[in-house]
Amino acid sequence: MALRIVGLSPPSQPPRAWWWGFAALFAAFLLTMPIYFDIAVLFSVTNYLVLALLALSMSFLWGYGGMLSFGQTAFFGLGGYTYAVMALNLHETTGAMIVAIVLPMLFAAVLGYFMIYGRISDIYFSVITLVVTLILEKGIRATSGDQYVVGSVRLNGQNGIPTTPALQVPWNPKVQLEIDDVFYLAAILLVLTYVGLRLLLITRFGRILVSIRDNERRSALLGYDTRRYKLLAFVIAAGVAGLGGAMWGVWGNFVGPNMFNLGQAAQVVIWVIVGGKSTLIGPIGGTIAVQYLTDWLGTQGVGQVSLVLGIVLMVMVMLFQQGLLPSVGLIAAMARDALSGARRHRAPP
Amino acid sequence: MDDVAIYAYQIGLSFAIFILISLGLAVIFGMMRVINLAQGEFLMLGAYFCTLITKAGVDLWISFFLAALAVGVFGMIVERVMIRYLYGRILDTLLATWGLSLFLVGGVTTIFGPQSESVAATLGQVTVGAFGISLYNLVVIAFALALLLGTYALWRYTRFGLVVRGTMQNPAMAAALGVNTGLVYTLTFGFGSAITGLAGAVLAPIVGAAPPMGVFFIGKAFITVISAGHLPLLGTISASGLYGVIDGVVAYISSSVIGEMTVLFVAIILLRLLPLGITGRMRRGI
Amino acid sequence: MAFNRREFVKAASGAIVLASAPFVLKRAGIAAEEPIRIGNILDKSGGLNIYSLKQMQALAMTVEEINKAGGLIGRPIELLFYDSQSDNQFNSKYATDAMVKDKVKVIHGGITSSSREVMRPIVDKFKGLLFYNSLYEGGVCDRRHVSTGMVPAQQLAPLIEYMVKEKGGKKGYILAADYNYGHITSKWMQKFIRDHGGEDLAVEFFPLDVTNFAPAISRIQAAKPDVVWSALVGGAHIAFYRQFEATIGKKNMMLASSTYGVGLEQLQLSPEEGDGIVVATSFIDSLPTAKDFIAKFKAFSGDQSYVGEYGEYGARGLLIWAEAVRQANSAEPDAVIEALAKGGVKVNGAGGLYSVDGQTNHTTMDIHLVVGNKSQSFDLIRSFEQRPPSDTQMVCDLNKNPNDAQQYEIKL
Amino acid sequence: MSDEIILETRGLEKRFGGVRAIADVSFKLRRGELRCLIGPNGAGKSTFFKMLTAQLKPTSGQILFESKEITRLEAHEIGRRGIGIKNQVPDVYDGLSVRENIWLAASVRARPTLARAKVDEVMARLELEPLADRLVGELAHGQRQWVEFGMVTAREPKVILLDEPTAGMSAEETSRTAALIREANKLATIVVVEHDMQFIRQIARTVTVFHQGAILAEDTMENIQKNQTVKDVYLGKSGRA
Repeated sequence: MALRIVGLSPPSQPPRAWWWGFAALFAAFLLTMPIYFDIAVLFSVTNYLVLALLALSMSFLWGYGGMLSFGQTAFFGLGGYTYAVMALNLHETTGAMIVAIVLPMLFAAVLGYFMIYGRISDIYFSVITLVVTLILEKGIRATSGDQYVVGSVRLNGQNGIPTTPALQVPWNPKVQLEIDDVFYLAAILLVLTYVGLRLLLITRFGRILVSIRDNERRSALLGYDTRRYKLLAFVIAAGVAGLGGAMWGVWGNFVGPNMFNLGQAAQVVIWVIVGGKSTLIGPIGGTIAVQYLTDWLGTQGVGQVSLVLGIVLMVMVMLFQQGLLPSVGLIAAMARDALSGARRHRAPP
Repeated sequence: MDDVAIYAYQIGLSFAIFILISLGLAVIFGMMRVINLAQGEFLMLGAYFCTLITKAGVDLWISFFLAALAVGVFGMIVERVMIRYLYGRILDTLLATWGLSLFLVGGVTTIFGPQSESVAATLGQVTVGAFGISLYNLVVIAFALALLLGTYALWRYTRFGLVVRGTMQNPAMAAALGVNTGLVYTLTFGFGSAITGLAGAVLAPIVGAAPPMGVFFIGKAFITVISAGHLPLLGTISASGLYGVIDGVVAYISSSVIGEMTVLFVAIILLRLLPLGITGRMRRGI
Repeated sequence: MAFNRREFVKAASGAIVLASAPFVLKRAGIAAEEPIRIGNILDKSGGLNIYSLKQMQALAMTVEEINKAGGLIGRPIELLFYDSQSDNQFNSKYATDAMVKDKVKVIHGGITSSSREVMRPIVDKFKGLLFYNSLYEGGVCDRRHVSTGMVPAQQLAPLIEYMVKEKGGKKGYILAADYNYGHITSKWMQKFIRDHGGEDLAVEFFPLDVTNFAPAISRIQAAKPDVVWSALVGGAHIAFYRQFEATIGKKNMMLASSTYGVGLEQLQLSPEEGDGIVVATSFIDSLPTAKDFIAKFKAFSGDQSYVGEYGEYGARGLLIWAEAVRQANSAEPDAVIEALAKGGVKVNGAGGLYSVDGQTNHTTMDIHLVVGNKSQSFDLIRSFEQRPPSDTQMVCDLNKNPNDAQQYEIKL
Repeated sequence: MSDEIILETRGLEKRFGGVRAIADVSFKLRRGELRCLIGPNGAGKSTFFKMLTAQLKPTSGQILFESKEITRLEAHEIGRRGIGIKNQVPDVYDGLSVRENIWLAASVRARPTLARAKVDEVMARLELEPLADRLVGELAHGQRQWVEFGMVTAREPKVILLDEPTAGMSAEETSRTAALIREANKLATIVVVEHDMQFIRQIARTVTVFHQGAILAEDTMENIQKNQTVKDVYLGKSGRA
């Protein structure tokens, strides 16, 4: 029997008042951070926020669309590279940012059409997306030679593009965003994406998407063209990942083939697993927690970071399958059931 | 004539490497529906055991089998401690073994350091026209074929093979017939691990042993096994054959990057056309 | 597995070295002064750590020595270590941390060109100083960046002249790692081979994860060169030397490299596989000038194995920086940069005399032509004294353009 | 009931490997009918239903719906044209609430306001209001059957296929289901697969008997009960007649 997890209502219900309060509080906390923290902290937090966009992209697709794409990094990397190449060619960043969202979506539309309309089963979907990101990685890595130029920009293979331009203010291209500006932008984008995806789930599209995750055959028999909804979800997720990639390029002034690689793809899964895929806020927390841990371990001299990450992943899968946040809710639910059960026994007949 | 021989050699070696890196994974995935992402690290462990045992003064050929045994035992421990709690949950297993993979890379780096270890198998070379061919590479091809035949024979002709196949098809029925299904799972996982360990050991004299080596192979192994479909042996042979030919020929006439990318590309097309893999439509066989 | 705990801890951690620092400092009587903070960003974990582990230890050792000897300009050095985990996103993050949060006076670090190119703009932005202690493809022109490693003109010119002229290796076949370093280095190889009347038959590039070189070796056999030139990099590519020996053999074809030994390849190959590979390097353990350093390093790290060039780079980088600080009498980046620009920063290190060229912030050094021997080490053929970074000098003049901050790709 | 044929199959056949699960079935359904399919287990009734709704592709033969061929259409296209099915095992959204389940069915075609009205109407008819916000996965088997029945009717299909709608139900629940089916029959043509003869007698006018993948007989219930061949293969064996 399905145990209802505390604080986890079915996604189709409009968010309650407390949720809006929470989202506002979250936004307020983020936006006032520059008052309390120095610029180095902001810089690392910006990285977490940008990566959280990637985690959101995956958790939306996996948690609500039921599609586990190991290759969200493909769109992340594509977004980053598109931004870098376009911005360097055009000397203008607003358009580059838009293209960096649209191009991954187009790519996802083609790839998704190929897979989803081909009725490729779940596990193969995961594998193909992984293979795609690996192909892109290999492809990009093989562009070290000086013949690989897009417009006036060398792709630079292994080395990536370390001259990725800072973002300009759209209405005044002479002003470039500094570290704290990028932080604000990332925070706003993350909150908007989070709220946007959450609200998307209560639209007709969102509710049908969730129904497909729950029972695809039933949705098809009712008359929904499930492939269309899945494809659209895939495309939206790709856009979010592309945005994340472009912002990551803005954050570090760098894009490189590592954005596509297996390790990066693994990390995304770890974030979402740790945070719990049954919510959208969980993976954001998961990203911040895991990335902070990785950063912190890197300065602690404890030895191999991968050793610790490996243990984290194994423990999460073995003991907290729902992810940390929902696990807390699950324990609360069991406690509540136990308590109410006890009360029922005590109550007079 | 030289050309024919050299093509045959390139294809043979490429095929053998595909077989070696994916057969263990195929047994584990095909029989148990467990995707072991730490398979590359099992390969790495095999290579490390081989170099360590050889350094302790044991003959290379014996150390291959000791390495296989060691990795097999390790695999059984992993099955007992971790995998068995995750049966039927294909994604969770995948994630847990991914964790194991990271853990092993970190652990081996901590213990043995980051540099690669090596073991020499200088058997010399044979000459075909203008070309020299490393004799050891021919041994590798022979090993791959032997491993295939051995696995086939074990599955097809022994009681163990029959019990395993029966258990995988219908565990409840097997249990009712008095089969200790838990033990069968452990042994099958151990067997798959041992094959992988052996593969790592056999490849060690060519590629050495280094902590990140698993990552170099896991992608290819994964793709081979997924393309294979649900019949582990027949599927692996066909997929390895296909990719071996493509990789061998393309890598020889152009470059190894193009070779690998062609393989990945063909894999995608193949899965689009045959969503259940090469053997997806076949009903019988192993 | 029985660990010697002390050795293990030392080997595993730069941070632990810091923990012992207060004691050392107190004994040296300089603990009262405000320490000079420096950062070291290297890959302790991940695939690139074969280049990093000894370097970080050598750097920590050199810091400890300077502190024991009374510190630098009367102040102790405080070393912060950051593990960039072979992933550029951490280079970016830690460089910012080091500059902004920890306010270090200099960052030593970066192994790959890409990690350097990620950190350089950050160091520029916060007006810091970056010491890049690694051999690379040359061309970086930035006064906040100091290269203490070899560039192609220093290393390849003598190596190729020797192979073509003296060993008769006219026809060359070039194999290189498929990234900037390999591409640029292979071009230099072609240029020098042609300059000396030789012929380059083919150039092939290999991604860093390629381990099966059988196709390439067959192509080499078909082309029949005299020398195979290798600019292969990383753990996977070591397989090439193994497969080359098993298939063709150095008896039948010569093998020379710009990178062999850098990742301690000779220790990972059998004696036969490493025997006879010709290399040009700025450091080997058996140099007469290296005795003292090697002994100290082995005692410090507890690791008796070959140290090699990348280990020595750690000590070299720090010593050069320390000398510049002494000449400037300040650890502030801008003062150090000014001292470097004067061109008088010279250090007698374990590989010979290092002097920083003020025009390019690259280092003039001795280059040693060496050949792999049967004891997994190198024998010295001959040394070329004080070779300047002439390739970078062709394109870069920081005295004229102090605000230049780019990497030139040298056109041939 | 009109004489118009709403659903027809011609020479429908399905093979699984070497086994013929459905062999040369030609079947006609008139608009407004309430037809029962009976037959022993393995006779091919569920397979037949699955082919009608594109859950399985026929090996050969044709399916016509309102005189148009639908053999090669996708499942959702068939759903849209107006064939609804309740599968043998409850096929619902366990992770969603009862209201959400019905809403999803109602809003396939209807506009949002109409869909909401439809949901209320269906919930009232099936007396599901008290359960509206419960997760379907939490409900008892019989309740889930009704939820699914509600879903199928909520989207107002022209033909409803019900595969064992009373399985696992008490006598009381069964007779309520029979009433619901008769009610639904006022608007739609219905085909029911059932084993419960009592139930069939309550609702059916015409009965089609499947045996070994083919149609053995088709007649009124009384005549079928008198049919000796049917008795031999089915009723006789089960002893429930």
